[in-house]
Amino acid sequence: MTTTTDFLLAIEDLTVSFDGFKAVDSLTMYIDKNELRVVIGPNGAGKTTLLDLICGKTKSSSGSISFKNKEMTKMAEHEIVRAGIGRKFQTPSIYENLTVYQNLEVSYPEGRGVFGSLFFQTTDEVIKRVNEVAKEIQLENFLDTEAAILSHGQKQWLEIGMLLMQDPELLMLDEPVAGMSAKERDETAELLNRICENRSVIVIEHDMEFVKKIARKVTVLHQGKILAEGTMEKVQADEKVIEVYLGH
Amino acid sequence: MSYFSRRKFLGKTGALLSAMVAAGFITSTAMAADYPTAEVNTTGLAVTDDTVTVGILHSLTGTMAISETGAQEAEKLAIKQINESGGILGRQIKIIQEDGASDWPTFAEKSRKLLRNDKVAAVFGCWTSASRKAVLPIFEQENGILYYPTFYEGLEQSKNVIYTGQEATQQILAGLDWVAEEKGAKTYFLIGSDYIWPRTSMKIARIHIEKVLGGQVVGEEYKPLGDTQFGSIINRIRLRKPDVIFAAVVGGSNVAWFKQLNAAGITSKNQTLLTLSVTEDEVLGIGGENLEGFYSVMKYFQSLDNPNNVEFVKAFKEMHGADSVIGDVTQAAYLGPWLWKAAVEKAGSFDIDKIVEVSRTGEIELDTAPEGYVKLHPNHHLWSKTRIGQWNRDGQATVVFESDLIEPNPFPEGYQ
Amino acid sequence: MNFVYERFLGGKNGALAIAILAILILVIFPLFLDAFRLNLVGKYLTFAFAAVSLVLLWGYGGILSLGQGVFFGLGGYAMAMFLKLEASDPESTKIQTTPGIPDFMDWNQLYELPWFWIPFESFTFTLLAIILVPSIFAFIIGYSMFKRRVGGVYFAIITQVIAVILTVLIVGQQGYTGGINGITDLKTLNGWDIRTDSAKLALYFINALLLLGVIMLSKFILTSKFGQLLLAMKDKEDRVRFSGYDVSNFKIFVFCVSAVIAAIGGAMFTLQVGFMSPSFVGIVPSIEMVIFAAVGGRMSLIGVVYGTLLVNFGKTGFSETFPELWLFLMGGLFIAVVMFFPNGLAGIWNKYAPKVPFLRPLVNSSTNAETKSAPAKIESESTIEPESTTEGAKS
Amino acid sequence: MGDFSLQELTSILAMQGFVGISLFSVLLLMALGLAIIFGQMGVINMAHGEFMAMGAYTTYLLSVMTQTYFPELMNYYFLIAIVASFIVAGSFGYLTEYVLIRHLYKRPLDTLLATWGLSLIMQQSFRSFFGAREVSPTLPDWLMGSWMPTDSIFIPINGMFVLGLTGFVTLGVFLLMYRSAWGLNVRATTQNRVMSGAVGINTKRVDRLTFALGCGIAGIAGAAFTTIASTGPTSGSLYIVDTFMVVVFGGAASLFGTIASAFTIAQAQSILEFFISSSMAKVLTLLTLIIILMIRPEGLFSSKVRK
Repeated sequence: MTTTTDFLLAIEDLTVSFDGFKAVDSLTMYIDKNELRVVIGPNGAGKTTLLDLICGKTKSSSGSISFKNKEMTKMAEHEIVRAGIGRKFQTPSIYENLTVYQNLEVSYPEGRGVFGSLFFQTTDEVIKRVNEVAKEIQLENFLDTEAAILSHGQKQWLEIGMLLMQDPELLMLDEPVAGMSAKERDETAELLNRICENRSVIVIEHDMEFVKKIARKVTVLHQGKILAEGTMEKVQADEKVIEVYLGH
Repeated sequence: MSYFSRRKFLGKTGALLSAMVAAGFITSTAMAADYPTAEVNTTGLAVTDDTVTVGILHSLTGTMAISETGAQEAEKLAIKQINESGGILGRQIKIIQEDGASDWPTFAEKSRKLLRNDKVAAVFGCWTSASRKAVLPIFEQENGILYYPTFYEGLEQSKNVIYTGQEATQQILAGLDWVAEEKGAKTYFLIGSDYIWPRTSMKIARIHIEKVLGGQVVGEEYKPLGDTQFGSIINRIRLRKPDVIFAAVVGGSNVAWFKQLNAAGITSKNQTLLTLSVTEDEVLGIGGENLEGFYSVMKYFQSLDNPNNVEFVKAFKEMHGADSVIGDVTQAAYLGPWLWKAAVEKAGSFDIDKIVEVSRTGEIELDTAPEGYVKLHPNHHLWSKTRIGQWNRDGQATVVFESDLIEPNPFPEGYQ
Repeated sequence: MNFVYERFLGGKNGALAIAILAILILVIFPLFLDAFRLNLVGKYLTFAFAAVSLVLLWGYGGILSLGQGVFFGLGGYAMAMFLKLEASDPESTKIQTTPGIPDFMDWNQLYELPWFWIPFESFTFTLLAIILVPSIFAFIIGYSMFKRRVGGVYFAIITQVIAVILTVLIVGQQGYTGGINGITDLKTLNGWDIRTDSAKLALYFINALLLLGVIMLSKFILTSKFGQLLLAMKDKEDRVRFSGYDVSNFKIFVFCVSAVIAAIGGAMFTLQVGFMSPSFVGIVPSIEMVIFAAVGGRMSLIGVVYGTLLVNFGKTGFSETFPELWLFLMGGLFIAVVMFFPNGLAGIWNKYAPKVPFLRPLVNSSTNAETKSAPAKIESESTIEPESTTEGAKS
Repeated sequence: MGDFSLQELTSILAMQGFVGISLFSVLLLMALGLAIIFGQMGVINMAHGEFMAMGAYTTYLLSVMTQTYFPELMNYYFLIAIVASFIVAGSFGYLTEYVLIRHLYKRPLDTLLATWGLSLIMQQSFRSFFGAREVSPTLPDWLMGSWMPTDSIFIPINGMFVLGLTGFVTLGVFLLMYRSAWGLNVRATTQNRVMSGAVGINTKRVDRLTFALGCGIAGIAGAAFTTIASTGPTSGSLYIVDTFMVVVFGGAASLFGTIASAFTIAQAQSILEFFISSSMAKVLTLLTLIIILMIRPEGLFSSKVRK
């Protein structure tokens, strides 16, 4: 049923309803390779639900999600991840009682089966990769720190780092700068611009200043539907968008 | 009964015991001198020149504490009385009490401790078949002797156990004969808790009803232990309309069974019911009003009118409180220490093998038992009478039938 | 060798802790306890298997099973069935209607051995059954629960209900199982009389060595990436899932391993105590096993062995002197551990031993140094409630 | 067999129907308190059975006192006993929440263990103060016997009484939870604890009172069950597993779910029991429940809520 496309991710006619309420309603959206897409929209627009649907946390009622021309809607979460989709949650979701090093090591995409994990060995390659990623997220000096005592911003980065360990082709970030200081925001924007060079990234964000820093193409969601799509300037000029979201 | 009164009691008897030992010192040494320790104890039991140690092993905690309380109280009374009358071979009896905690492995553990570490000369204890089965290999291995008080399913005869309660045929057959004859019963409904004793008892009952009495079993039901819903079974009873309900329900289920039976309108006015599992102890929980007019078949009832029993009841109430009651097992437990005393004195020794030897002669007897004259059969069970009591509202039974002495037959031919 | 040292013993500290435990149970107890007490300790150590299994499952996996007695019982019953058949030779059962079958079958009008008993005439089959039956059973339960993401309180209650079902079944089908009395009067193992003092001594050592082996195996599991993932799951299950791991497989595996460990304990129990009964299958023994683990420290493989020993010595000691007080003490102990010392003895040791100079070298060793992580906190359990219980919608 | 009339069969059928309803009322009365607590705080109270036994012992004490001091009031004491049981068990529940439960809200599994410890202590306390033997409160005459709508139908009065009481308590709980300001607070706290706190609901107080209410209802159940079953130190534990199943099967936080679940389980059990042995009926019922729960882990009667 899915049409073959060149898009990395093709979402077509996707709907999910909870007791009749359609959180995402006949949504169609395409993401290119190496694209950075920002999704904005008022509360309740269906942004997080959309990410939930893509990564398999919520099962769709109808429609299709095709990733590299492979249907994702019937796949289990871990299979979707292994196919190359990584997802960061709204609140930092890291293992508080492990060190930064362990957080990253655990995310290394080998030894993912039960027996694989039992006999998994920390090779030089693993250590090298952990150090690379730690440097990328500016936590190279915190490797032995228990994750629980990191600052909020550092936790957000650590989670992004855990995703980078898996080198996903599509990275989905749910409000990555929520609760960050201005400086941290800037650094995060740089980080995002760096990491989207060889992968696609979907970012959900509220902070318009931040969006402006990173956005190339923006999708505006409202009541589970796409309200507008295009460059930041185009979207900001859109009447409907101003009415429901930007205006007041 | 309660924690506090038991503590009080322990203190009291403690004081009593020491006073008695002091007072009886001269007579007991004089007697003990006739039986030098080296001669009466050749196997290293806990016997000194003036004391002998025994074990009491019942559940003081857990679900079985309900039933076993009376038994251990009776054993303590008997031992106290024996001590007051000069002890045994001139020696005062000392008690080591262990708690089986209603847990069979704990019984096994404690019995091993009593036999192996404490070297007790005899153990009075156990209540359920399961606990007895758990300790049996240990008594045989360590060569100890156990006086077991409960009426039980039979099918067992160990050199190391003296069974002071009735085995199944003694209790059941006489009861069924009576109900067939007196009530003209033809159809029977059997109901019990789901474990070995009721099942074995009902097996014997069924064979007796069908083969000997020419009656018919119209239903046989077992309820899981602890189950409290009897509505469905009561309806099935209504459907089958038996002349007699023959019941062996135990524990908490027993209370629910009689309460719900009564509420469903099945009372002694319209139904004959004979039970194997209600003694005066159970009546406390069930309530006399729910039992009124129904029959129990037992070898002993507290209301037995004979001088031995009157004295026993008086002594028991003095020791354990005026409102305590005495059931069949309590009385059987009371016999334990006395039977042991008789055997030891006849053997002139505390050695287990010698006690077993004289027990096998069939000549150990008691004239003073509250239930009346009893005699130990070579198969380690007691000859005893079987009685049928009809319950009154006040929780006491009126004995309406008494058999002759019945021979114990733990492996009944034709009933297996 | 280094691999073994690091992974099975847990490095220097871990090796030291295991060595101390080994000396205690292999040398000190046998030297200083009489045969009766040593046999008791042997019995306690069989419960320690169940406690160790709960460290994996509950301490690390965050999955509370209130039905560990089921597996203890399955192992115990498998062994008991073999021993009972050996004890029921036609010669010693000749007074029965049908000689050659276990006595309780004869009492229940069975005239031949039921089909599922027949394989237990083989010792090899029995040993296999002790491992396989519990793991298959655990697999079925685990698969159907964890694939549906049932966890937390729900899982605890369902395992408890399974314990009830099995108990009712064993008690109700007494012709096949021995009913409430259990399977008793076990005598020999392949002709070797297990009731003698020398046999009991030998069994004690076999049991102790097996326990140490199981602890080392568990250590291997916990020091692996698998162990780290368990901790990670307990903390943030979704993160693990969205890092590409099939979370349910890990849970099923750890549940099966814990089932087998408990079953080995059960089999050793039967051998040392000489019988098996449904009173080890039900709710109460299952929860007691949790108590042992909680008191010892749910995160410490070594700690729970001490916890098991302590609680059981307490139980025996107290019930010899103050039987009534025992339940008060046990209940109170349990509440206290849960409220004030969630890491149990191991946690207390961790906290106070550093203050005593000569104990300092030992600290960390006998505690939760299973993974390379800092002592894991007892977080709010990763209660994977069924979906509907998570309220509120995010969009 | 075979020699009974159609009328008798109908009567049996009617009475068997009542057996199911009666079991339903017993299960529901036990489960209500547990469900309220579980729904509100996600806590399974393992000592629930002991709170029930506390109600039963309160009834027993009142029965003894009435018989000793006011024998002429024997007909009425039972009604007072129900209220007293509620108050005694409820107050103790309040205390328990204060001393024990509130420290453990973030650790539901630990609450399960702590309340198990509490149940051990409570059982032993009963044994120490009331003795190990079972006790039986003397029931007023009007609770004895059965009602006969026809010659051959006997409906136990105590069964009807428990049924009526269950209906009354259920209605009370419904009104309290769904029609009172306090119930609104409770439901708000269940939905969103942080937000409720922010809008001025004293969530701690709500928790404490909910726990007390749940325990109090267990006390009422205890009083009611003295009419049909035994009162002993371990009586409470006889019901506990069935009660858990009702609550889990019914799904959390739903009064209707609890009612429907109790009804289903009771009917299944009593119908099966009429045809096969009680042990097997129990095994089959529990097994079926577990299998259904595997297929629908959120409980049979809870509606799907979006996540």
